[in-house]
Amino acid sequence: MTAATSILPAGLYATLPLWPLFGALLVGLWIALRVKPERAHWPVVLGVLVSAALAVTLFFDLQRQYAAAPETHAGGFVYSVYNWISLGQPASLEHNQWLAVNFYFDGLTGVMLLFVTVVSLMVVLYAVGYMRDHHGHPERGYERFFAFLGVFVFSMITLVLAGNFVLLYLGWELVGLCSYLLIGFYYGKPAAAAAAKKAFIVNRIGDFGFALGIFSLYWFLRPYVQPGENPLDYAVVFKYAQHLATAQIGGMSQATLVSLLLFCGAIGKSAQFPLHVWLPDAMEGPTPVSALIHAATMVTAGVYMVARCTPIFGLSPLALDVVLAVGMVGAVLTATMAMAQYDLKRILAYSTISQLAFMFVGLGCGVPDSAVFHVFTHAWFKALLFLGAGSVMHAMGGIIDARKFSGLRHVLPQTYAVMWVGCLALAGFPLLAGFWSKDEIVHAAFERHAAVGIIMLATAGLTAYYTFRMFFLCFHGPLRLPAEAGEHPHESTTMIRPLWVLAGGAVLAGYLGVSFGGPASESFLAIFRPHGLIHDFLHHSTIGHPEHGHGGLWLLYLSAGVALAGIALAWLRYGAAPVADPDARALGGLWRLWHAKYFVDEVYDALFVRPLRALGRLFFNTDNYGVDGVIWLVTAVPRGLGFALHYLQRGALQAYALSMVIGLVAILVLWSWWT
Amino acid sequence: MQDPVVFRVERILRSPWLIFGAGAVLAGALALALWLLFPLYKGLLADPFWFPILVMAIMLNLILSSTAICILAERKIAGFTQDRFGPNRVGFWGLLQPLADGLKFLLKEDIIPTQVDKPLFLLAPAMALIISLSGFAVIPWAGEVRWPWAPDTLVSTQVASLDIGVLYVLAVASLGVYGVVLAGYASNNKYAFYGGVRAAAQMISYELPLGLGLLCLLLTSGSLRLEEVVRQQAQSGMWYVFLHPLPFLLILVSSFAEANRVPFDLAEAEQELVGGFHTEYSSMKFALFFLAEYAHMITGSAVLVALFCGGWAPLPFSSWLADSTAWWALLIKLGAYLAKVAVCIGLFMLVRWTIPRFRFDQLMRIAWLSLVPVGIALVAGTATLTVLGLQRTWWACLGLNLVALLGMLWTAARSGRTVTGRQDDLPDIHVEPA
Amino acid sequence: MPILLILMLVLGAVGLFLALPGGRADLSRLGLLVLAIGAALLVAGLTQQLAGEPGQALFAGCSLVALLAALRVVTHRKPVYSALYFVLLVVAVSILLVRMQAEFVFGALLIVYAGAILVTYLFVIMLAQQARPAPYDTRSREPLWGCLAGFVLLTQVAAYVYRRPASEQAAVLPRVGGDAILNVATPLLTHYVVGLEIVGVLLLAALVGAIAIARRPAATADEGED
Amino acid sequence: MLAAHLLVGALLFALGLVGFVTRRNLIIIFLCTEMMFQGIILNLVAFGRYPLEGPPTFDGQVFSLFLIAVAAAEAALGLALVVLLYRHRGTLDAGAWTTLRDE
Repeated sequence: MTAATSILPAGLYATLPLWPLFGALLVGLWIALRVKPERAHWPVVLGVLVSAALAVTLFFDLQRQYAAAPETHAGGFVYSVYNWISLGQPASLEHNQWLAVNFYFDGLTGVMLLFVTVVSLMVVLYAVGYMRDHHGHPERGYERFFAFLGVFVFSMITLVLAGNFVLLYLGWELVGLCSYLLIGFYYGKPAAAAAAKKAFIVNRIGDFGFALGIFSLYWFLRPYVQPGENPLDYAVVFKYAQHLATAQIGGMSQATLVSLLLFCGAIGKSAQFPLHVWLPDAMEGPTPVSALIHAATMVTAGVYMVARCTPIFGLSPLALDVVLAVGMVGAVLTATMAMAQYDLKRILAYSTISQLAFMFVGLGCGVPDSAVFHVFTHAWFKALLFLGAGSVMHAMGGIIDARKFSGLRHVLPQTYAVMWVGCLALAGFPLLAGFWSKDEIVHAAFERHAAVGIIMLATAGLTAYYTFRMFFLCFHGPLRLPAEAGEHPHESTTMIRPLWVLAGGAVLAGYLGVSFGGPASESFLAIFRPHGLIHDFLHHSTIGHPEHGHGGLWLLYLSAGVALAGIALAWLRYGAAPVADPDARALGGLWRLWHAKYFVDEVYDALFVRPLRALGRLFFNTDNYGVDGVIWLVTAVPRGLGFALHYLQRGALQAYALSMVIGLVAILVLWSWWT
Repeated sequence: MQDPVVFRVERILRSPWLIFGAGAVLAGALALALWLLFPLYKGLLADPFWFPILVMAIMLNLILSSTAICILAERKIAGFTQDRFGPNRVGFWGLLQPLADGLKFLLKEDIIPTQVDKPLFLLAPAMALIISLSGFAVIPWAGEVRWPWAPDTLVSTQVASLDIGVLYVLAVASLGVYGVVLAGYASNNKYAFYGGVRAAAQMISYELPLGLGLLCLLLTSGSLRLEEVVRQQAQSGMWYVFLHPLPFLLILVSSFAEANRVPFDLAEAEQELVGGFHTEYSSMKFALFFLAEYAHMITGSAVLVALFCGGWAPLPFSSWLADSTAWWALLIKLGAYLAKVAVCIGLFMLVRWTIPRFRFDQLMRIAWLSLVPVGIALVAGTATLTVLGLQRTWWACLGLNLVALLGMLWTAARSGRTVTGRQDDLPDIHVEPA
Repeated sequence: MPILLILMLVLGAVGLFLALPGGRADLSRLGLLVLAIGAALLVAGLTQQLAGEPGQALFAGCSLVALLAALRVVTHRKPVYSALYFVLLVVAVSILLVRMQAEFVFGALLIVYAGAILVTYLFVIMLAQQARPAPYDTRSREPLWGCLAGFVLLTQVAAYVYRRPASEQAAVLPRVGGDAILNVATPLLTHYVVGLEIVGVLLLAALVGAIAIARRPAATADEGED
Repeated sequence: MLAAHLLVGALLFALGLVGFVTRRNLIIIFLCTEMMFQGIILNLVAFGRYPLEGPPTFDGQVFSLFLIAVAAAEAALGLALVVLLYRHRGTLDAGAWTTLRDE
């Protein structure tokens, strides 16, 4: 399909990533020119706004195009900006393979961009209020923060729009970098610096696998591609992907190897089970960052990537099983960890990991469109929850521990309201966004295997429980405030406004995934059929169109019931926001295990960090005493000589000059005698 | 009570008839002498070799005598500015005042203080005058002329036609400091010494904007020959001041500083340094300094006119007389040149009596924080235009100047303080106990 | 010629030894006289070699002035005079350059040396002016060895210069045509453009360095010994 | 001719050298280095004007321009150092600075 039928020229869509970057650069210029920091957010806000407008237009544009030609499954269009890296031999430049900077516009891109840009816009607007003190003065580094945000949005859009794996990798690394910069935004705080470092290093481990995956993809596909085709371009990869299923390497199919390597990257970026440790620590960053990067956008990159690579993953049942297993384990583990935390943002962080694991379960069950749908809905309410937590934190003077306060509904009524919506959506309360998408994944899990389905259903129940545990602890019960909150804690209007928009998203986003109609006689829910617009839309993208029927109504009722049960249980145990945690007493050792996050960090410390540090010390000592000692011995000779000769130096400049002149003259005389 | 004899003499001297009559008689006598002696120097005129020497002689005399007129003009302008008459006692309208001044200088006692460094003390005024006069050598007074007595040759009304004309001007200007510095040093007087030191710092500083402004012009003209620069302007009618107003201002300001004129006459600031570098000088040696200052001013004006105001070109935006080599054209061109120089000198004098003197740190700030950056920006911009081939396109040049001006104003507005700085910006003075 | 040359060099070396500060005043004056005579003879001899070329008188005069000025730079007891004689030297050398049709270098030399560098020297000399002649200006260090080294160096150079038979030396050259500026600018901006850039960087570095040095506060000024 | 100019240049250079070695005043020492530069410039230009073979070239003039630039750099730095040293000790005697340490 060509861009000729689109509303806006394709070239304009291709500028999507650039606006926030311009904004960020402009902020940099402002910093250099020392423009007042109070206004430094404007370039980025405008840049993201333009991008969001373009993304929304793009979404409906693509949807219109697909609706116009439902039979063409080759989705969207590709816009090649310029040739970037030559892959061929320099000698044969004419039939060279060029790695282009090309952008891939299809259903998946459209959905991703829609929430990435709009949520980013909300977060940026929120940050305008958040990054200020109580008097409205911007805090230190305000401009830097917005510049980073701009670069981040640029990177994320690049990642999503990338039309080949190298550009994808570029965006992938750029978001990693931005995450590093933003987590470490308060670099003066040791915890923040350490968290930034941790996030970066853990991500590097995943990215190493990801890079290997890209290399092997290139290596495996090179024999098949025709001249002029770029072996890393999505279209080319998916065209020849079939070859990977048959070719064997090391006892498995090439498709399996590639998928597993690529999945490493996804594990790192989306903080899945073995590499999940960075995400909770990343909460050291400013809350808008947590909302933007660690809930709504960056961490979804892994899901996006696996969804994008469905044509490869689909070729390898083993890889899909691994994805499913990792997702399941992660979902359960992190949900249980979330149950035993008090730090508001950490609970949300674990919840994010758990929800991402849900998406991976969806991917592993072969329903990438459901997974992407969950990404889409999740972005709205998780951003909402994080920003709500940020609002609490802002009002409480930086205190985020749920034990230190309660009954905040009296002082933060608007936050309370939006948090209600967010929590309900996360818990899977019927008819809200989370309900629809989660239900689809649970349904796919049941189709896969009953056990998987039950586990996911149970996890959904846990989700509802811990979400409302947190909620009640904060907002219900008697009003208790920490000392840091000051006299009159209040919520900022600038911050609340974006929250309402996101709350709207949390309510309504799910309806993009359902279609109305159906026999009204059956029941109330039957008028909604899952697999609505967004699924049709995604079917046209490179995800392909997985075969699955729509969920039975019984499952909708069941999951609604589980969610309500979780909420009710939380109300019973925490509705009064007790000071002593009833769970801690009831569960005992298990609770402590959860509270300690299964000792994963400690295990890593013992397994990797300490041996490496010991090795480093060994090397250091070898270098410091062994190698340097030898060098010291070598230097001792000239030093001794110098000590012996230094009596020749009188220090008088002209004496040196005279001796130089005499030497020169002597050489001249000798030379003239010689010749 | 006035002596009646003196009164009578004064009345006679003040009569316009006497002045103009004597002038007419002198001029007639000169013309008669020239006419009568024509056979004697006819041979010389036919040989173009003598022409530069003739030009040198005529112009040197013209300039040296016009300094006298300049002094009168200066005092008249001062009077005009301060709403008084100025000299009006000696001769009609004070026209004989220069004669009286010169006589006064000659007749005063010539004092050489005992503790001075005598050779340098004597050398300094001579050096000042010589250097300020040597700039004349390259000024193309009236273009080329077909000499009536040697019709086959085109001669240039220029003492020396150098490939490096502008460079020569710059070199001579850069030597101009020695007179002042030596006077200051040799006088063995604290005030004079301060004057000399100030002059040295000032001249070095202001040579930079001068050079930068000249560079802009040279990039445009593409030639260092002054006569070539003038010819270009005369033929296109587009004087370079219209293309490069900012470099023109740059050079104008710098030549104020180089000539040690108000508002840059820190070297002889009466209020601070008694008389500055010439405190110890008297009589004719002082007059030489005086003369040197005016000669410097005239040279500077002449160079400025040649470079920016079309030199001998009589009219702007027209190429009238640009290619004419007739003898009558020569007279018109010379007249135009001298008129422009006169206007320029008038400007110098008006500025002197209008603008107060800068403080020394202000002077330095103007040079280093304002003129030099602007000059560098202009040179870079003009170089870019030259590369683009736009260096003689009026809109490009004026656009560049406008951009530079706006940049300057914007920076000034942003910094929120005057370029010359405030009293608060001065470093604290620590006076150590003796 | 070489014998005469060496004789004059000997004369010059002795004169210089006498004239350098530190000795008796009358001997110093004698030394200067000897030096002047030697320089005049030498220049006369050198000028003879320019036979057939125009501007011999210019060469003779300028080189004599240059040499005498250089001698006074080295021997004068007052730094101000040294600097002024150096100005004279620069002017003389630059006129010699004009004679060799190096007009641009002439201008550059005058502007940079006489106009900028020497003024700065004068400035510094004035700043560091002493009430009485400083002891270090009235005595010189190792004048004998210095003069001897200079003398031997000169004899070697002269011997090498005059080793070439006169017939091999190039004949009188015609005036070089073309614009003086273009002649220099063309190789400078084409062949030597990298060098030009490097020199620009060097100047910038020197500028930065000079400012960095000069800006250092004079906090240690009171540590001066006397 | 070449030889005459070379000799004048050599004389200037040698005088500068002698002055550099014998005079004690730091400023004069610097002046003497500048004098050596003068001799070299003279030589370079002479070599260009009277080449041993072929037509006159302008490379010597180019080099002398480089030399002038170097001399300017040297003068700027050297004089700045001299001023600094003078501020420290109040003397221009080169012999006053026999150690490179800042005491």
